[in-house]
Amino acid sequence: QDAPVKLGYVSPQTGPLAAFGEADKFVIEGFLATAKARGANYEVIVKDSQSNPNRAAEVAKELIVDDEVNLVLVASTPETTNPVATTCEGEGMPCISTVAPWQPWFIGQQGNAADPASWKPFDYAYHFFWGLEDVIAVFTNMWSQVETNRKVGGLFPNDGDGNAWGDETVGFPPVLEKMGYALSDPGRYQNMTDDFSAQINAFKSGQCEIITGVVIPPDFTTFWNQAKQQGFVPKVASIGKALLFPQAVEALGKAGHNLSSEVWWSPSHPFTSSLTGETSAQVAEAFTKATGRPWTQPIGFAHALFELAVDALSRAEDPADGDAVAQAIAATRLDTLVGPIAWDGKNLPPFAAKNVAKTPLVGGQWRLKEDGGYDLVITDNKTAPNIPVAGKMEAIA
Amino acid sequence: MSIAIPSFKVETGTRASSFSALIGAAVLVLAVAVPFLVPRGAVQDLFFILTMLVLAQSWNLLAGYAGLISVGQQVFVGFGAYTMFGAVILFGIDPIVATLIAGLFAALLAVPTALFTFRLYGPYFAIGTWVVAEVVRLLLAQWKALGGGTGTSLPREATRDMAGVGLLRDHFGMKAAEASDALTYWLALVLAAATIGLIYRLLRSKQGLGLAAVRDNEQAARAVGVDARRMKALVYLTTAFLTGLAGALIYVQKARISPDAAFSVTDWTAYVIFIVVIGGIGTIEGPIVGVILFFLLQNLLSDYGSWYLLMLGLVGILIMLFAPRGLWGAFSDRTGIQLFPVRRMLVGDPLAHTPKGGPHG
Amino acid sequence: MGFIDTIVQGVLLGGLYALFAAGLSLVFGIMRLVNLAHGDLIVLAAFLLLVLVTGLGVHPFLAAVVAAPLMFGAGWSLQYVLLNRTLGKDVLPPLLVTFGLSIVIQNSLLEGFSADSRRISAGVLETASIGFGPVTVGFMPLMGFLSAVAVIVGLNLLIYRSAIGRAFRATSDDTVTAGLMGIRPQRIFAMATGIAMVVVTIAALYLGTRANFDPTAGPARLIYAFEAVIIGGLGSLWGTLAGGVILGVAQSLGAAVNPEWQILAGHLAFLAVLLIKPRGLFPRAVD
Amino acid sequence: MSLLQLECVSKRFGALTVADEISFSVGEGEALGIIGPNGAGKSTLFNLITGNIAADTGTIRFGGADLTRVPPMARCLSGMGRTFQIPQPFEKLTVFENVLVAGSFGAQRSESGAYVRCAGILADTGLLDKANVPAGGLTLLQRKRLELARALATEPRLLLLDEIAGGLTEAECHALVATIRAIHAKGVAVIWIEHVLHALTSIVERLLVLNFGRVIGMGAPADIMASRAVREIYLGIEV
Amino acid sequence: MTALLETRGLKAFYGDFQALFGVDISVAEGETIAIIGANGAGKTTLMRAISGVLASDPDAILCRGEPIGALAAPDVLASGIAMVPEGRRLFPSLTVEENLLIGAYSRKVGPTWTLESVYELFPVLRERRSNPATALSGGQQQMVAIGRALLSNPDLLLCDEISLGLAPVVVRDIYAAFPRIRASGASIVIVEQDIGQALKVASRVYCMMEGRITLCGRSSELNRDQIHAAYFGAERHGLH
Ligand SMILES: Nc1ncnc2c1ncn2[C@@H]1O[C@H](COP(=O)(O)OP(=O)(O)OP(=O)(O)O)[C@@H](O)[C@H]1O
Ligand SMILES: Nc1ncnc2c1ncn2[C@@H]1O[C@H](COP(=O)(O)OP(=O)(O)OP(=O)(O)O)[C@@H](O)[C@H]1O
Ligand SMILES: CC(C)C[C@H](N)C(=O)O
Ligand SMILES: [Mg+2]
Ligand SMILES: [Mg+2]
Repeated sequence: QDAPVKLGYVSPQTGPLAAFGEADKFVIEGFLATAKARGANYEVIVKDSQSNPNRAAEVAKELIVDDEVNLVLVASTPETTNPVATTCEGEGMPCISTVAPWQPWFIGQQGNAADPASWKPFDYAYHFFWGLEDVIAVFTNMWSQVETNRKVGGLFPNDGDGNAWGDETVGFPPVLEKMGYALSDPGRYQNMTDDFSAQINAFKSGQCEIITGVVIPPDFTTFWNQAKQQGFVPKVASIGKALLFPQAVEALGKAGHNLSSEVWWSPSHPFTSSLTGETSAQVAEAFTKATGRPWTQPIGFAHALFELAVDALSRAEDPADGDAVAQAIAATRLDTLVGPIAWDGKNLPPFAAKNVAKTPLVGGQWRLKEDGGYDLVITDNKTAPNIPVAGKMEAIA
Repeated sequence: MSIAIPSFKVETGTRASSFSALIGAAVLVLAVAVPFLVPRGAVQDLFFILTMLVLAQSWNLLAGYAGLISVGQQVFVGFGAYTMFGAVILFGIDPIVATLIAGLFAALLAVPTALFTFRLYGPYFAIGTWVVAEVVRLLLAQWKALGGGTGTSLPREATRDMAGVGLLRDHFGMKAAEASDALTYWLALVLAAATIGLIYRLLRSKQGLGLAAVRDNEQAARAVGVDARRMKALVYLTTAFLTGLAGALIYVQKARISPDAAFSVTDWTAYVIFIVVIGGIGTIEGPIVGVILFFLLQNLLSDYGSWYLLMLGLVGILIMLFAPRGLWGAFSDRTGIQLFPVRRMLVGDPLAHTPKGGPHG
Repeated sequence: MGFIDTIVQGVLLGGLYALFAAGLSLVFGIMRLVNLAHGDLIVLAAFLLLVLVTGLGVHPFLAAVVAAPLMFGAGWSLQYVLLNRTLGKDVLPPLLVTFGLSIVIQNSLLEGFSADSRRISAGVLETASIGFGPVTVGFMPLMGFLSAVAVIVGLNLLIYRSAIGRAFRATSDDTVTAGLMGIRPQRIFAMATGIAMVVVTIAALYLGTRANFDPTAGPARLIYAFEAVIIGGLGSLWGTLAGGVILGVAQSLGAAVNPEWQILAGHLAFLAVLLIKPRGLFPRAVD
Repeated sequence: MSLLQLECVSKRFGALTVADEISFSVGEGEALGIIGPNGAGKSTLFNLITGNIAADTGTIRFGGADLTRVPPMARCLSGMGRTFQIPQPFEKLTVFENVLVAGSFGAQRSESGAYVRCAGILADTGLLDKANVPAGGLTLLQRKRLELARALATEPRLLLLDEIAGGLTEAECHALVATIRAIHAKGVAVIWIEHVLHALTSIVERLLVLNFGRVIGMGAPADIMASRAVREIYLGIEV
Repeated sequence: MTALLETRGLKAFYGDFQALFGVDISVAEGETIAIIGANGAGKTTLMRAISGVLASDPDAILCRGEPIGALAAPDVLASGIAMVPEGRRLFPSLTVEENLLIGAYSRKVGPTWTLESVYELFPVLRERRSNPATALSGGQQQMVAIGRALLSNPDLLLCDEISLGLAPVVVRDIYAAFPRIRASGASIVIVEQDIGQALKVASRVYCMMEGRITLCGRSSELNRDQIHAAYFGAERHGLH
């Protein structure tokens, strides 16, 4: 028997971003079972970034130097994907990355983010996800369904996502301005902060009826509770990252009703797995059955990572040769659980064309169920009409 | 009244020390050859040991010899590292040159921080240094060109084209990543050897004698004409320089920086204190013993994740309770062996006996 | 109005910091012990509360009542068995031992609870608020501030009006002579740490209900606690409250300018105070 | 011209006045003794002179220069050598190194340039056989000798001695007096606080009596010892 | 009858340094004795060893025949031996009254001495009761130190150099309180530099030199030459 093909997998399984890694075990076990059934010998070495970028870089190095993996897979937030991708790039190790908007991923890895002339493409690091242009479109489409004064409060932390989303040139501010929204952005705050009074104050005095931003899950709970305490209730709150997960919304009790979020994968996404042939709905159902928990968005993307890995490694001339594997990745044309993926530069500026592939994005709203649980209802699909909507936007009571 | 002064001379060496000089030279030669002998993972481990040793020797100089207990040394690690990143990314300077610049900048930073912290004593000093480090961390977290709060990575070309990497690649057929590991390792080796040499020289000089006096009893030292303030400032600047160099070098190898990591009080000060105190504060041997123990513990237990750190904490507590002068201190007290003697022995005719001496400090 | 609101929120935040700091101040004041594990002990108490709240299903306030004696016992034993052995002329042993303790607590919590961030749910109180004219004040933050004042008043009464308080101060002045007066310093110290842990439990209650915490959240609290203690002057409890409030107000003023300045502003206020008064606002005569 | 001159020097610790408008002067090469009850402020007066404690008011001149605000280190370099009543050795350094610190820094010499003198001083003070022992291991008497040795090593013009003769045997006391006399004979001025009066009076030319921080008597030893105040306050002898 | 306090071959060390070389003393119930000796003779060391501050052999110190040498200071106090330490050692952060009350922290039953009776003994303290202890004059501080020890209702009061640094008239005031203390039933050991004073209040005197007892006798039977010899060694000069 041949030596197994080794895949390294890095994600935040504990720490403030732990919700992103919740489905990893399920996905990986499923993958290994499928691979075995197909007679392929794969080994997955899983590393936990603990939601810490430095630890992410460390474990990536371990995967490369000590475990000598063939390919590194990494998911969930620039805090995890960037250090891992950069390490792989430096070590000449192919890497597929996902679940981070492509701007913070690509630009965030450039030595000098402020100078586009200096940006360089990567030889080994490949990424698939949507971009800020998509989430901005989704959010504003959702907002336009609700009657508001078009005054928006922004919550952007001093991290990879926050700096990109709040960026004066590539982020929300220029687009919102062009579309006639007034953005009040008090400035970048530290993650895991104890106190959002300053932001709440600023939003109050800016008479904001819409709140947006990209907040780590624990921080949004703190913000939302303090906002209630201080008597601030907007009509719409569309928040990236924090509102992806049912637990985070449930933690708010009834106060989670009608909060809105971007949706990058759901059981109603009309795609099937190239590995197992399952539909999105089937995968989500299997997850709930196996774990007893509601489906979450990262399931689809974690699954797609392994689809891509198998596809690329099987096409590579020599799975042990980094350059060959990288070449195979670049040539990918695969229909995955999250949609068709090809690094062909479609809908992307030239500088990112080589390393980024885009997937579709829609918007949704959390609706309180009778039993106290929440449903994520897709409320806007202008950006991807092939994904069906299930309701209309409602204002927060 | 004057008694005839006997013929005598002053010696600082011991038999153990000349023996250890030999061993030291042998170890050094062996260490130089390491990148050709062991796998990359081991080279990286040794790099880690050597840089931690530099940090530990510096902190030991500060706390063990000048009595300045700082919990803010991470400021020099972080500032040095950020200086290096800035020089490489924004000015395209070679990382090795940038490392030297980083050392100088760290020493420069020590001037304003000393002006402030030297007004404080005891716990005020300790906490003051920590807060200063936090301030610098938060300021650098605003530096968007270097990634702000998330941090950034060294461009791949920077380490790949570092002076010497090409040479290693061409002559020894190393891969670029391997070559840059070897290179940073050698630099760390040079830095560690130079740090120990420098500190040893300082301690054997008149200034070192004055420093020991200040540490033992500042009031009495001032009363016999030692300029305690100048002495401490000198040490503070020196350690800032060495710490900054080590910090920059560590981050050349890590190739990725963020404010939280570069200014981590745990990684760059607490572990360093741990190393020094466990090994034996106030001796040159102590940090060496400490760093080796630290590394062994890490390697033995690193597969156990947080258990490893838990054990580390327990070992620290136990050693402090049962061998408060550290492992080397306990060993040296018992055997009288010193590898780096700094004691001035008055020897000569009327002084035929050589009393047993504890380690210096 | 915005300005007043900022100040009010800052003062309330300061109350939380004063709670973090009060136990540290007590322990330092009585035995010159710089406890680097203080922040981790707060987090430990928060996890204890979390376990009680989720395990017994009780309200956090009730959980705190249950946790307080447990924490007292833990503090008492910790001091009696471990920390007492490190006290002396040399400042390094307690520093290193409490640092070791901090690592042990953090990593035990990591093993037991993983790195996930947690929160103690206070039910409807969490979002309850009270209006004072133009400013709306959260119920929990207000309770936190009032608890801080109550803790400081209580500790002051204990220290300045009771026999055990006299023994605390006497032991703090001179352990040998205190021994001659029939006081057992070891027990007095254990008692002090026990009481500090009760304060820690109260601090944990408000930490855990206000925002999120995880096993490594301790050191960040520790630095605020230290700053509050040192701004006020080592050993002065009212000074500690003042220090906490200065820190809280500085942070919220800084945040009002730009959230990037929130924490920085607190540190800068600390440095400014020390620049003017190197021994804090209310230093005591002998240290 | 006087070597050391104090004018109206006062110092209070809270409510306690430990130096109350003290004025006196010591000439070049003179020897002055200071006596007084415990807690009278004798050691404090030394600390004021050497700068370890800052005076509240008054001026201190040494060799013509005003040193009132000058730090201890500079006062040492300008020629003041002192012993501490409670010996303050550098405990982790050897006896020889202790003296060497003073001999190189205080006397502003290179380290090796101070070797010979320092060894000589050790011989003079009877510490030569302890030269290589860490000072922390010395007995109290030896520590007191080390204080003297260290003060001498700074090559002072004015030597300030605080209770160095207590607890010596007769023979040791004689030897000590001889040593101090020899130093004095070389032109070094001496101020000596001492309760062992016969030793003190065998050297000093004048005695100063302190009580409650105040100078209550100054003059020739015989006169002072005969005075009623001293007999009452200090000697505790009923008259 | 067993003595109230007895030491047998008591030795004491500071690290490697031996300060006492086999000291034997005894104090009977109700007796007042004095211990004299030059600076550094070991008087304070003896007091510290008895009161439990310095460790010694269990059997080297007996209280009513019970070995107390191994007890810690609080336990020695509990067996009825209180100390007025050399240099007063008041607690600077406590007021006068609080300093006194500290003496009663672990008092024995049967309060012979109360705050009131101490104030009666030293009326000046009542006026200064809420002052910080360190704001008092040396003599007043000494009164606080004595009062503090009395409030534990001791059977034996150890007084180390209570007249040290005090003006003679203050010393007179303090010694004037002794009869009252004796009347309360306590025995007293005083350590005193002032030989005249010592001979006046004590019925017996021990003289110490270099960690040993060199002379012991009834005050009335000792003469100055004997004492001088014991004080300084035979070949030494006395003070005049
Ligand atoms: N730093 C200080 N703070 C407060 N009080 C002090 C300080 N230093 C000394 N004192 C007090 O000042 C007084 C004088 O002390 P000093 O040591 O000068 O006496 P002395 O005359 O040398 O006595 P002795 O003969 O016992 O050595 C004493 O009451 C002492 O307690
Ligand atoms: N803490 C200590 N460490 C080391 N040696 C000490 C210590 N305290 C006292 N000694 C030594 O022990 C011996 C006896 O000292 P002790 O204080 O008992 O004398 P004393 O008779 O009370 O003298 P005094 O009249 O000065 O009070 C002296 O040689 C002294 O130097
Ligand atoms: C992982 C996240 C950074 C991805 C993106 N911010 C989102 O909200 O979906
Ligand atoms: Mg004195
Ligand atoms: Mg004494």
